[in-house]
Amino acid sequence: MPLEFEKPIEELESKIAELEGFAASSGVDLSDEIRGLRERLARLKSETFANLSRWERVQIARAPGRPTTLDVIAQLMTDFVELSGDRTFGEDAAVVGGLARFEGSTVVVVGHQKGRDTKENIRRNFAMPHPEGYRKAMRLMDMADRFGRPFIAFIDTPGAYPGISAEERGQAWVIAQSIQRMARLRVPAVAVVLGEGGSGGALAIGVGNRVLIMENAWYSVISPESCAAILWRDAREAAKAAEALKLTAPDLLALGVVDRVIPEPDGGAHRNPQAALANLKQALSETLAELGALSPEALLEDRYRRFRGLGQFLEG
Amino acid sequence: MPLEFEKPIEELESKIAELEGFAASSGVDLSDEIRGLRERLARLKSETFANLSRWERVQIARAPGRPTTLDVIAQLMTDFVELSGDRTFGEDAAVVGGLARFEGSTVVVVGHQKGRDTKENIRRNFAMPHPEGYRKAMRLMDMADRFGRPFIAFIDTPGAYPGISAEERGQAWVIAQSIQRMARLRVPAVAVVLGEGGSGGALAIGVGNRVLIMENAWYSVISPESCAAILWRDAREAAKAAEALKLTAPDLLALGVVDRVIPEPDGGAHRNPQAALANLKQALSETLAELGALSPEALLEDRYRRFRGLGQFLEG
Amino acid sequence: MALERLFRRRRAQGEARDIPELWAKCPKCDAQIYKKDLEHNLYVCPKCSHHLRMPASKRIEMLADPGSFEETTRLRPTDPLGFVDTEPYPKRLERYQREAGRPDAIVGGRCTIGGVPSILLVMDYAFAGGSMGSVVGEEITRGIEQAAQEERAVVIVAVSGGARMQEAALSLMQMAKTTLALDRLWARRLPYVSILTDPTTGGVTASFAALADVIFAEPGALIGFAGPRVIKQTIRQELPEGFQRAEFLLKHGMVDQVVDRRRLKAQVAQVLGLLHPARVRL
Amino acid sequence: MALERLFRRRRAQGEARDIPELWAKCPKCDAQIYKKDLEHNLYVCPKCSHHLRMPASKRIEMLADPGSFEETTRLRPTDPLGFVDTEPYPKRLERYQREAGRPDAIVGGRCTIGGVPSILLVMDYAFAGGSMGSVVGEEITRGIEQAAQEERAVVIVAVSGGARMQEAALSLMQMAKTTLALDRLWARRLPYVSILTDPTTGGVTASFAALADVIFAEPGALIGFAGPRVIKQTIRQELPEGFQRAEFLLKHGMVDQVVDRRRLKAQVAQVLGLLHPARVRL
Ligand SMILES: [Zn+2]
Ligand SMILES: [Zn+2]
Repeated sequence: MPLEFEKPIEELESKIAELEGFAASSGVDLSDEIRGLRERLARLKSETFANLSRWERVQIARAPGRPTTLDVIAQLMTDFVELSGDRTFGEDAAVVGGLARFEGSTVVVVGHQKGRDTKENIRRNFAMPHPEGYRKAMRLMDMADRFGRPFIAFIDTPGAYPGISAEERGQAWVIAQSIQRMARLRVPAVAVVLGEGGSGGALAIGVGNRVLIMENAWYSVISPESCAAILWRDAREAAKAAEALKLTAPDLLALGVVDRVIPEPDGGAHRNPQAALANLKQALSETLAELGALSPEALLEDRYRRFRGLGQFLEG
Repeated sequence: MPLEFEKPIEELESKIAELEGFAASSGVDLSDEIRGLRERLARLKSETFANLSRWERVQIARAPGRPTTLDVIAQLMTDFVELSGDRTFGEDAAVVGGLARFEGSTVVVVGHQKGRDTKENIRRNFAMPHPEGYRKAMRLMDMADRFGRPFIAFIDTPGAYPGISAEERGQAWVIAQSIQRMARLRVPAVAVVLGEGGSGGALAIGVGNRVLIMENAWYSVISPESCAAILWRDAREAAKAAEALKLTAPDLLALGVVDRVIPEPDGGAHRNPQAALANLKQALSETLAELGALSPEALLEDRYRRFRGLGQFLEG
Repeated sequence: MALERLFRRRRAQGEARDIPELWAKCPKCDAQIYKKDLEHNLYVCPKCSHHLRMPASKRIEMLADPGSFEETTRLRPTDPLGFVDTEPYPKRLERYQREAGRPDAIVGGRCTIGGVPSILLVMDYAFAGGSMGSVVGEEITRGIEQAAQEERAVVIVAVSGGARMQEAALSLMQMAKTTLALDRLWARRLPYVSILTDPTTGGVTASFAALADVIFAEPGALIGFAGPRVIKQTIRQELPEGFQRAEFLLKHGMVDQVVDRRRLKAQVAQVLGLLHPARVRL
Repeated sequence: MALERLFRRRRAQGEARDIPELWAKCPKCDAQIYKKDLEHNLYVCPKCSHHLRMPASKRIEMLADPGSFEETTRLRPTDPLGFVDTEPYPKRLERYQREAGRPDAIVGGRCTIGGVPSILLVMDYAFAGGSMGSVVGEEITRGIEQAAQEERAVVIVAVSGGARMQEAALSLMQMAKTTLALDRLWARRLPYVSILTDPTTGGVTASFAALADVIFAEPGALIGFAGPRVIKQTIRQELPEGFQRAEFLLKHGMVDQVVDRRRLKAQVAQVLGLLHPARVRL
C-alpha cells in the first residue's frame, strides 16, 4: 500500500508499465512517448522526494517493507547467532541481538525489532520493549566488552512500552541503566537510527561514539502524535508537531544529535532496500574503521565529549 | 520454649530460683544447699553442652531468640541505613542490608533475615530468599566496591526458596551470579554463618576472604531433614543425617570450609546473645584488620586461593 | 509549587482575598491548615501527613546546613529549534520565568549537608512542570562535574513531568549527558543521593534520578516512566490503586526507602556521612 | 544413560533377552526404535524428536572434531567425611564406577570444535545422576584453568541432579570453586559455552552451568534449581505444564537458544568461531 504522497508516482509508474505492455504486445512503437513519460516520472519523483515534509518522512520511517534490524543483519552480516533473554526475568522479542560477522570480523549487534506482519508485530509488541529487552541489550553490551568486539545498535522503536507490566519492572530504571552501561563500553559503539527513534526507549541503545541515521528516519523526545495530543490537544495535528519537533535526519545533523546521514534511494529505503543497505554498509564500515583506531580510554572519553556537548543555552 | 536437651537444665535453674525466693522471704539460711545446687547445675550444663550432638547443635542454630542479622547490626554497628530493592523486580524481606559503621568505619552489610515471630517470619519467608533478595545483595556488593568499603555478609537461611516464583525468575542463575559477583569484590569480604547455612542459598553470599561461623551454626549442602528424606526416605532420620553431613562448626573448620569458629556462651547464643555478639565483634574486628592490609588484587587472589583449595580427591 | 502559584495568580488578578491566602486546604484530607503551620511542617499536612508539593527554595532551606548554601546555577534557556505550537516557545519561557521567579526549572549550588561538602540540585515544578531541557541538563551536568572536582557529594531533588518537548531531541540528549556525567563521581568515590518527589516521570526518572547510589522517595509521590494518562490510553483500563506511587516503587525494588519529609534531611545527612571519602572513617 | 544402564543391569542379571537389547522405546511417543537407528540419530526419537538421554562418550563423539579428543580427566573420588547412610559412601562409589565405567561423573579433555582449540567437559548422568562432588568440581576447575593457559575455549555439557550429598559442605564449595575459576577466562577473552541437558538442577545449574557466555539448552530438558519434587512439597500443588523445561527457561530469559541436538555441534562451533580470539577476524 503506497503512502499518501507516493500515490501519484505509483499511478504514473503503472501507466508507463501499461503502455510498455501495450507496445510490446501490439508492436506499436511508443518509445518516444514512453521516454517522455519516464522523464516526467523522474521529475515528479525528485520534486516529491526533494520536498518531503517532516511528516511525510515520518511516514516513510514507518513504511511497511522498510528494512528492520533482522533484515539489516541478514543482508550485511554473516554467521549471525541470535542470543536471547536477560538472565533475570524474560525474553523480549521487541529487542533482538547476538553475535555476527561484519566484513569478516565479529561484532555484537542489537536492535529494536518490528514485525513484518500483524502477527509478528503483536509478538514483538510493535518494537516497544519491556525492561527485559533492555536488560538483554545490556547483557550484549557486557559481551562486547568481555570479548573486545565492536557494539552496533539499530534503533527502530516508537518508544519503550508504556504499560503496567513495564512500569512494575522498572522501565525508567532500566533505560537509565542501559544508557549508563552503553556509555561505559570500552569498545567502539555505533548506533544507527534505522526507522523510528522514539524517546528514551531509543536512546537506551543510542549512546554510540557515533550516531548514524538513515535519511528518512526520525528521532526525537516524543512521537509527533503524542506531542500533538499534548500541545495541540489533538493527535491529528501530528504533521504540525513533526515540523515543530525538527525530528528528521537533516535537522538532527544540524543540531549535532547525529553524526552522519545515510542516504536512501528515492522514495525511501522500502522502495529499494538493497540500495539503502549498501549505503548503510559503507557508513558502518567507515565508522568502525575510524573508531577501531581508538584505545578503550579514548573511546570512553570520545563518547563523553560527544554527549557532553549537546544542548543549547545562554550563560547567565 | 526450651529445646529438648535444655529441659533438665531449665528445671534445675527454676528449682534453685524457687529455693532462693523461699530463703529470702522466710529468712531460712539455705546458702550451703543453694551453693551445692549451683555447682551441680554448672556440671550439668558443661556435660550437656560439651557433648552436644550435631543434631542438637542444629536445633540451637534454629533456636528462637538466637541473634539474627538485624540484631547483630543493631548491637555491633551504628548509623545503620537500610537499603532496599534490587532495582529490577522487587524488594525481598528475606534479605536485609545497607550501610553502617563498624568500629567507626563504614561497612556494607547484608544478611538473611529470620523473623522474630510467626508474622514476621511469614513476611520474611522464613529467610528463604527469592532471586530479588540475591540481586539486592549483589547491588550491595557493587556499592562496597564503588566506595571501597569492606563487605560483611551474615548467613542465616534454611536455603533459597524452592518455589515456582523463584524458579521462574532464575533462582539458579541469580545464585551463580551472586557467587561470581562476591568473588569479584575488590574490597575485603567476610562471611559469617550466624545460624543456618543452607546450601546454595547460603553460599550465594558466602564467598568471603574469610568465612567465620558461630559455634552452634550449621552449614552444608542440604538440610538434615531433606538429606534424611532422600537417603533414608524418612525426614525423621534428620539426626542421623546431621551426623553424616558433618555440618557443625568444628567439622567445617577441620575440612577447611570455614576459617574460624566464634565461641558461643554455654547453651548457645540464644541464652546469652550479648556474650555471643561480643565474641563475634572481636572476630570481625580482627578479621577486618587482617584483610585491610591487602590490596584489591591481593584480595582477589586470596579469595581465589581460599576456594581453589577446597575439595578432596585422589590423583588418578 | 502549586500553592504558591495559586496565590501568585490571585494576586496578579488583583483580588484582595485575605482569608484564602492565610489558609490552605489539604488535597487529601480536606483539612484547613494555617499556611504558616503548613510551612513550618515542611508542607506536610499535620492532620494526615500528606506531602504537599514544596517550593524549590524551601527544599534548599530544608536540606542545606543553615547558611551554607551558595547558588551556582545561572544558565538561561534559548529556543534552539524555533519551536512554535499554539504559541512560540520564547513566550512560554517568559511566562514560566515570571511564574517561577527563576530562569529555568532548576536551582542549585554548593553547601554542606550534615557537615558533608555537597552539591545540592533542586528541580522546580513551578517552572514548566519541572521539565528538562538544555538548561536543566547542563546545570545537572555542571553540578556533578563540579562535585567531582571539589570532592563533594551530590544530592538531587527530582520533580519533573519529563523531558521538555520544545527542545525535542536536545532535551532527549540531556538524559545521556547527565547520565554520563555521573561516572565522573566514580573514580573519586563520591556519593550521590537522589530524592524522588511528586511527580517524577519521563526522561528525568529514566536518567540521573534512577542512577543514584541511594534513592529516597517521598510518601505518595508519583514516580515512573510513562505518565498515568499515557498508560491508561495504552491499556484502556483504570490503573490499580497505588500504581506508580512511592510505596509501589519500594515494593518493586526501585527505591531504597520511602522517607517522611520531616526525616529526610537527617536521612540524607546520614548516608552522606557514611559514604563521603572524608567521613568513611570517624 | 538410562538405556545403557538398563541393558547393563540386565546383562548383569544374566538374562539372555536379545530383543530388548536391539530395540528401545521412546518414553514420549512409545515408538519402538531400532537401537542402532537411535544412536545414529544422536538419541533423538526419529518419530517425535524427543531427546533421550545421551551417554557422555557419545557427547564427546558428537561435539569434538573427529580424532581431536584427548582425555585429561583422571581424578578419583575419596570419602572425606566418612559418610554413611544406608550404606557407606565408598560402597556406593564402587557401584557407580562399575555402572558408569569411569571414576566419577565427568569426562573431558582437549579437542577442537569446528577447528577451535577447546576444552570439552561432559558430565555423566550414569554416575550417581551426575552429582557434583570434589572430583567433578576439581576437574571442571582444572579444565577451565587449562583452557586459560592454553588459550582454549571451554564447552561444558551439564547433566546433574545437583551437588553430591555424601561430600556435604565440600560439594557445596565446588560451586564456588568452579565459579571462581571461570574468571580466569576473562582476561584472555576466551569463550565459554554451556549446554544444559536433561536434567540440570541444583548446585550445577547454580554455578558454572548458568554463567556461560552463551547457554544452549536441549529441547524438553528439565532445568532449574530446586527439583520438581521439592517444589511440589513446598507449594503442595501440581506444577504447571512445561514448568522448568528448556522452553520455559527460554521464555523466562535464562538461556540463549533451545537447540535440537542434531544442530548442536554446528551451533557451538559457530559461537566458538565468532568468539575465540584466534578467530574473531577472518
Ligand atoms: Zn491532610
Ligand atoms: Zn518419540
